[in-house]
Amino acid sequence: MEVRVQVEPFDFGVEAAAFAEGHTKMGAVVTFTGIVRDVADGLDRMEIEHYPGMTEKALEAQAHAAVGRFKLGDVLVIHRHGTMRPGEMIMMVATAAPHRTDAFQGAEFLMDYLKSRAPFWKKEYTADGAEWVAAKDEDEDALSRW
Amino acid sequence: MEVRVQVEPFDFGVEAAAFAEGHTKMGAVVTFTGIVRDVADGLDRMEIEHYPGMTEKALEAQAHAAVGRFKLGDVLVIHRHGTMRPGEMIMMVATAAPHRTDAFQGAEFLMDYLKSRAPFWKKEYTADGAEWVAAKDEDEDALSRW
Amino acid sequence: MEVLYFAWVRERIGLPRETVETQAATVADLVEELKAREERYNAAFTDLSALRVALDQELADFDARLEGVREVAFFPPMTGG
Amino acid sequence: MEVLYFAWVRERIGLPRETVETQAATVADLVEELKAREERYNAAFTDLSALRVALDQELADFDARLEGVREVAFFPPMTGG
Repeated sequence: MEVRVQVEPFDFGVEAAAFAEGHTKMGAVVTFTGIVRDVADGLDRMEIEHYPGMTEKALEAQAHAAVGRFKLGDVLVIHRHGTMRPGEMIMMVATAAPHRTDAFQGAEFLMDYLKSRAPFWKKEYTADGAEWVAAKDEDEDALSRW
Repeated sequence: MEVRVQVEPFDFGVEAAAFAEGHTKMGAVVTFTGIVRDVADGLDRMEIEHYPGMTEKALEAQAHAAVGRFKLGDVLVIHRHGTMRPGEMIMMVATAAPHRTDAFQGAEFLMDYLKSRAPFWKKEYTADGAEWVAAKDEDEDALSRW
Repeated sequence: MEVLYFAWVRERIGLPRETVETQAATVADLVEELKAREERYNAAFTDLSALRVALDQELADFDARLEGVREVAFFPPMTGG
Repeated sequence: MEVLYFAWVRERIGLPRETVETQAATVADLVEELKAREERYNAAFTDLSALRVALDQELADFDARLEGVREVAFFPPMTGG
């Protein structure tokens, strides 16, 4: 199990391959990657603020919860903060499990918690100015299924 | 959208990274990788037989169905046949979507169809001999949710 | 008509494909014709609920009609992924 | 007690953290004390339903007690992922 919070970009291909390799007891690996999306009016950049200390604790607690709840053999969470441009990767999670359902559910569970319970805040900068991204009701609602 | 059926191993990291890159309209990328799992009594190898012609058609139809059903911007399916050892990757799917729910559901939908509706048959070779892998009721049942 | 066999159906019948001259109206009729031929076909087609069939590379039912069909394939439930 | 502010709460109050001397029993009491201080606190704490609070880096409620707490953080709903 590994959790990383960092400013630097990560190499998704290298991380995904390293995670998937050598798991001869695990038949299923799922990855999720979040990418900065260009918005309708043209996004210049996104800035992500976080709460150093609490972020790492929250991500580790969420990863432990996922392992305890699903039959997961391994979990990886990488989340960046700082400045990112459209097309850049913000974060990734990966799960390994003997069976595909656990791998998928573990990754979805992690993402739902990460969206609303990990202390990150996104601010979008466009030609019109800067705006904090509002939390979505659907993200809060997504937690109720677990 | 791309579907590949091949004997050769694929490089998961390279494929995953190439798929995820350059999707500035897609905020979410999900990958699933199936790996040959070591079984309790020691697996020597797995051999996968398929139905050339029908396999490609079935996978393309399933990829099209996923794109039509979820808000997917792109789909990749790679499935090997022939001989594979424990730890080797059998197949992968990848989905890209503006939102994470579509990316996850598209990948799960593809996997559920691929498990029971793509013409592949697995045979496991152990010290005790060879045995065809039986289809699981739960895999057939998984289709009913779509 | 080309008839294809996969996985343990292929192993029991002992060949991957053959050309069959038949007037069978449906898949079920074709299965009966094959079973009447030799024991190895009988062994392969004992339990139709354990088998699947594709007509011209599309999944079909055992009561599907064969008119115009060029390729019939018999195989066990698929185990992809 | 260390009090931290993030995202637009930090922007409205104008600083990321400060040390506050307080006898407030609960988070809600602390919020009232801060609001009474200066308009910028009032602007940040107008609508508590739009805010979240963490005590010693664990999410908590506004009626949670502050006894033994060293670090209080106020911020809007999180937008990770």
